[in-house]
Amino acid sequence: MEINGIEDAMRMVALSRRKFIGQGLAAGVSASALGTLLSACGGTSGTSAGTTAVGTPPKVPTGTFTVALAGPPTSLDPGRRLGLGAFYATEDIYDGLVTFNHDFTDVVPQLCESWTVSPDATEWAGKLRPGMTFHDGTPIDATAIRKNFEYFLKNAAYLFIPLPLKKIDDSKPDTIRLVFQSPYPYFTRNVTLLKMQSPRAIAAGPRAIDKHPIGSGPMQFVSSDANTIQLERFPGYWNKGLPHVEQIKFVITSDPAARVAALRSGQVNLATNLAPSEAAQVKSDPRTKLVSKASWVVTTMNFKLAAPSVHDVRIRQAVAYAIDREAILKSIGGGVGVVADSLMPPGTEGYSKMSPAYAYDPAKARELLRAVGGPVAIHMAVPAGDILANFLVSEAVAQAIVAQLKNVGIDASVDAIPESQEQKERTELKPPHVAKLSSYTWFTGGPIIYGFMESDHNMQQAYPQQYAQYRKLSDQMNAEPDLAKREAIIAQIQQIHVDLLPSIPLFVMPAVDGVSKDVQGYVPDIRNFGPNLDSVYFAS
Amino acid sequence: MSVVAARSVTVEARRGTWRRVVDTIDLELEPGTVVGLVGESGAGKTLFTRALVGLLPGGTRASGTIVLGGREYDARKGARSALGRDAALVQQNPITALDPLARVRKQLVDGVLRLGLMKHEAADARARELLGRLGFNDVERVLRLYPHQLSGGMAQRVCVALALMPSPELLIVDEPTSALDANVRVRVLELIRELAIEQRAAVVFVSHDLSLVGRFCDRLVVLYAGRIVEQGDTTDVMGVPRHPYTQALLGCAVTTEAVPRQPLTSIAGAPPAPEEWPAGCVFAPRCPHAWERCVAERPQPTVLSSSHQPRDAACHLVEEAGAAAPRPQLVTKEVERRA
Amino acid sequence: MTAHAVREALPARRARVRLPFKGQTTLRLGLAILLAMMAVGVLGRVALPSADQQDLANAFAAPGSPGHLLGTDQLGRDVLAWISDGIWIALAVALGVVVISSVVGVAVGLCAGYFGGVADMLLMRLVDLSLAIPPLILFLAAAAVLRTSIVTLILLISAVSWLPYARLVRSVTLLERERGYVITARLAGASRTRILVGHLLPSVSTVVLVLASLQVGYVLLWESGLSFLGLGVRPPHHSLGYIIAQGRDSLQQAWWVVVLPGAALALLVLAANLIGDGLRDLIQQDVEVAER
Amino acid sequence: MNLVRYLGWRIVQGIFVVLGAVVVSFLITNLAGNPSDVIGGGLLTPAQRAQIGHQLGYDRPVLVRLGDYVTGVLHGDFGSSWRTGQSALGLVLKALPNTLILIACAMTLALLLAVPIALYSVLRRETRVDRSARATMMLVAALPDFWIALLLVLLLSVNLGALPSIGFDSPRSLIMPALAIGLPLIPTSVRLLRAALLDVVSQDFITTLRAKGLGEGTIVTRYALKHAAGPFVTLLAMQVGWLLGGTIIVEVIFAWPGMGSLLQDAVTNHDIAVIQAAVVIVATGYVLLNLAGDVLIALMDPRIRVGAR
Repeated sequence: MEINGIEDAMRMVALSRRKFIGQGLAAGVSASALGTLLSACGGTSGTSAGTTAVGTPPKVPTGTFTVALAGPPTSLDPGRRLGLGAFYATEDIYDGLVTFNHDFTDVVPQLCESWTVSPDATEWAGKLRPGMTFHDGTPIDATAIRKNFEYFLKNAAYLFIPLPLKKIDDSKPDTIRLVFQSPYPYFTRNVTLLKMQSPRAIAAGPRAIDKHPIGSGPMQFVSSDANTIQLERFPGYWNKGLPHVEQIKFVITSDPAARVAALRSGQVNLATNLAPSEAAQVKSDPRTKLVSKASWVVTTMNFKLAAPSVHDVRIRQAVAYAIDREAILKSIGGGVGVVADSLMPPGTEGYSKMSPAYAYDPAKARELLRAVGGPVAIHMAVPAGDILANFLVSEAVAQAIVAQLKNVGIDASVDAIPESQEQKERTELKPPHVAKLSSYTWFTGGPIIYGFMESDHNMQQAYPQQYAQYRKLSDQMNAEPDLAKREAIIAQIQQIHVDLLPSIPLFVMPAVDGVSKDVQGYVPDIRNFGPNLDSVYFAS
Repeated sequence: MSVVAARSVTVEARRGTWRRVVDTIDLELEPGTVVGLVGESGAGKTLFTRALVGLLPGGTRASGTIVLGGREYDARKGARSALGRDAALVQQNPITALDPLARVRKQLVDGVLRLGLMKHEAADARARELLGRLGFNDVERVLRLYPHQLSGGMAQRVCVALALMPSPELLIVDEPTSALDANVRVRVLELIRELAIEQRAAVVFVSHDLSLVGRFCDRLVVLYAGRIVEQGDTTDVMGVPRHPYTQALLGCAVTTEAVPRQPLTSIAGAPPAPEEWPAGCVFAPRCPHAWERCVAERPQPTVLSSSHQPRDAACHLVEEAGAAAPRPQLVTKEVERRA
Repeated sequence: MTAHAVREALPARRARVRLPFKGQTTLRLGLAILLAMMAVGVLGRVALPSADQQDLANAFAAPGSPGHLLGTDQLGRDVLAWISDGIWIALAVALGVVVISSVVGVAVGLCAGYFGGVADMLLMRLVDLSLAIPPLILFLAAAAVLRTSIVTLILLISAVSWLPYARLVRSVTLLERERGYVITARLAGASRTRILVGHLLPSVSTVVLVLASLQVGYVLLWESGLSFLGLGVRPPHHSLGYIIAQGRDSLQQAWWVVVLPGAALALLVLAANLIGDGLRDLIQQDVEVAER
Repeated sequence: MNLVRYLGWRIVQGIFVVLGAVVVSFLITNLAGNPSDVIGGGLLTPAQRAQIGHQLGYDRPVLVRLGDYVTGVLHGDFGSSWRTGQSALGLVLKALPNTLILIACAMTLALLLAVPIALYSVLRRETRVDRSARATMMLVAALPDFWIALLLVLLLSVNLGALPSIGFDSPRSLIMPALAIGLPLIPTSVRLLRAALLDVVSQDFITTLRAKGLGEGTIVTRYALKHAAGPFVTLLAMQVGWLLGGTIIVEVIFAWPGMGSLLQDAVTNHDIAVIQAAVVIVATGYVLLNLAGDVLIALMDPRIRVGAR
């Protein structure tokens, strides 16, 4: 990763308190992305597959949809956005070349109506829809897209995906042709993250973009101040019939309880990422309702592998056996969510159940600890402020785990540490905390580009041999065009993890959002990014 | 005839329960005379005078009647409504008794103006006159000064002027603080006396300094533990004290003249706190002459002469000895000088 | 019977010592609340399981449930057990802060008041400075470097709490140092230490006592507030502020996790304030009686 | 000392207080960490972080940085937020009015109740009215502010749906945060004012006023209040820094776009320029308020204004 210019680097931070990045970067590509797919799917970008759709959208867009935003966006620039706030606020301003459908089962066309790919997956060509313009009237052609890709490359530090471009070809105005240095079978899944903006905005520079972003999405930017961002419908949107609301307003509300209170008192129409207790409030309130969907987020307990106190794999296994995940899910999790049975959430490419499953077995845990001999102490950390409580990354869960570890004779304790301290400890060889409650977002619906997880760095230190093998497998996986073969490789990689246990998968919690009763057509974003609101409307 | 009278004035203080701290005092005051109210700390002299004008501190209450300016006041509220009209008060410390934020002129006139007793010009004139009478040469300048610019003696005189503004019938004067130079004190008190006589005000001078009282007062009232134990003309009381307490007080006054502020240290013991008052004579525990009757029975005032002014003492000894048996006593030089 | 015998027969004069709390409703009420809370603290320790004891199957039990008089939180921990521990923690922090800040404050205040000059100047500017910076900034910043523990919490709160003592003691010392007895002692050749410790220290002790008792309430609020923000006391120690923060998300579902510890905290603060107020009244009354 | 010299001296002192605040907070925040700890969301390698630290100048000795910072401030340059690139001073000045509005409302609310309560309590001192007023105040003072805020949200916003709980859209948004800040202020104000008033009414010159025949009501409301106002305002002005501390927690709970939220955010993100700018503004406000209080008192008090005889 390279930092371009110190000023941009300074702004590179997950400002939002609920970080979506998790610790590892995971992205994948759909198997079906090989070959010319998607070309058949024209027209609407994703049906409104919302679980709450009742009735029909109004003929004329009406109403203002207000969203409680967890944190201020670091930037409104698609090339430089980081953090939840930025993704939420820009999701409807920009369109990508392709996007996930609303159910996140497939990648569907957006600005491009079709793709062709070379057999070795190094060359991708997308055909643009005719007659589209950006909000400022600039036509969307291959040159505009090229400028965007050049801008992404310039801001490589902000990219979550690899972009090993050899050549960007815009010789045909209606086709953008991308040539990569190496096979890139994951391209379509990954490119869902890249959103296009007007070349004029790019020319005006980052400051201008943050002040007034110009995209081509269903909503266009109106104004923003320290606490609100105001969007309105873009009448020239290529996908006629969208959106269904006249305006979207984001109100920055960093406090989770305040977001729920605002939803219940009718000040906002949407509050996302509800913790179980908040969900219960929303559910019981006649003015609001819950919308939930299985997510791509796995809650884990990670270890600092190099730390002597947890370096012995038997200790980590004992911890895995000592945690009663069912009991925690039932009491703190409010009954939603499932016990994680893999490092990857169900529904992602390459998902397979892990073996052994490390089901709750305190006797086995004690046995392993006896085999290790001597006292075992684990001082763990949890992000302060319960900012990821919706994924059960919370103090309460940490304390429940501490109690369960004590139960098998581990001297456990927990600290809540602020984000900045967490960052520091990540690179420390001997941090005070040897384990951490955390969560991963598999936000491209599949594995792994750089490796599996943050534990890479860790693994390199503690288990250089396994790490080398693991790297090799990763490289193979990235270049393997065949899905079945790729899945086999992924299974091997997973087995390395399951055997070494650098992290213990705990839960897969659903995305649980609250909306006001009259909201229809809303679908939560299972990546824990910003949901696309183009299908949202108010029941009359 | 008397202009000011206190009838059966009793003051109680809350000490867990209500305790009497001033016990059924009757007192008549005449215009143009100065009455000295003498006693140790805690004898109730200050509380009694405050009860007269309704300025008792919190946690105390009074009963009885006060006659002032031809009106009767219930002692529960005292003659508070007569303050600033018929009654006035000069406090102990003249410097702190003045509002630090206001000029002398304003302080002198604002009372009578607010009460509507005088018009502006009249009030100004009266203020000038009084200050002049009190020995200020540069009245105009003084009127413009702030209290912190006054010396102790000046402030004392301003306070007196302030009290006399409405021509009160009753003037209560606390013994001036020792912060004042002794000579200044004497001069100011002389002036008060002159003015009081001139203005026909009845003055109550509260003190525990007998040497001062002897110089300025026409009559003396000796308080002990909330009761009048002896009263009479200054010459009589100081010349022929009948109550053992007065005797002790005078003895002390003479022997400790060098330290006038602590005249009573040579009486054995200390005055009893209200909750410790015995059933009999309150002075009995300290009295060198006490016998059974003193413990059992509270002495009533024995009238010693039938003159116009009361002359009595509350002591079984006096009662049994009869009015006619004066004991030879010390005569202070001050008394002689005054007489 | 002789006069002497009569004097003997009279009730003996007792020294001027009044029953300390007579007529002191405030003080008595405050002490009563405090003692009651401490009794809860003792009972909780003796009769209840540890506040750490979890029972996930019995989460959010309502008050009055069998075995859980005041209910349980989301981990099934007994709220009453937590409150009784919280009382001790709160009192321990308050005591620690009051002791440290009063000792430091008195020492600095005495020296500044007595010696004046540069020391005095520095103290007063320091007081200004501390008032000009919101203390929460200090706490937030400190939380980023220090590991939160009871000791660091006590030191942090003390760091902003000693100044009022210094200021008060300084002003009292300024008055006292001109009093006769101090001047006499100085003329008699008493050493500075002797004057400071032997003469001035006793004369400021009453005001310091009153200030300390009044400060306890603030310290209790600081402790709980910082623990609420996650910057103060946290498990394995049990703070009232911490459990309120934990119960906050489920306020609707289980009001008792927020309301009851909050009420216990308010009662503690109330007791401290009542005692402080009562003490001040007592001392003031003494002063008034002495003046009358 | 004449007034001009006195004020001059106070201004010099004030400048030192502000400078002191800059230095102290600079040292504390720099001790706590620097932006390279949080830049990059933790994705940077130690080498990259060190490089950023170097580029930002955080590898220089802290005193050198302090010197540069102070020089910058003296030239009006407070630096810019590393997160948004906006001027730190601009961010603070944008948030300041919101907090001032909030504090002003809370203060008005508190004073509207506190002044009559204090006056009445002093007029009826040591009566049942006074005692019950004091008891009530003591009870209110015992309630933790975050607890009040939570209960307010629960009662007024969620259950009754009556008031907006977040943000600052309409004047109605002010009600709950102002209550949460104002309520605990009432007992403080009553206590300070009552004590100041009692201190005044126990003085001899008040007895003199009584002896002049003035009624207790006139004395307390016209004379005593005037004398008590100075000490009261001074005491209150001295609480500004603390007051702001109290508003941080309430602002966060109610998502109030003020200094409190800004500071909390800046501290957690090590946005040192913003913290510094906020501290400078708060300290300056404190100094100015106290100076104003001093001037007011000086103008009122002839002992300072006129000087000794």
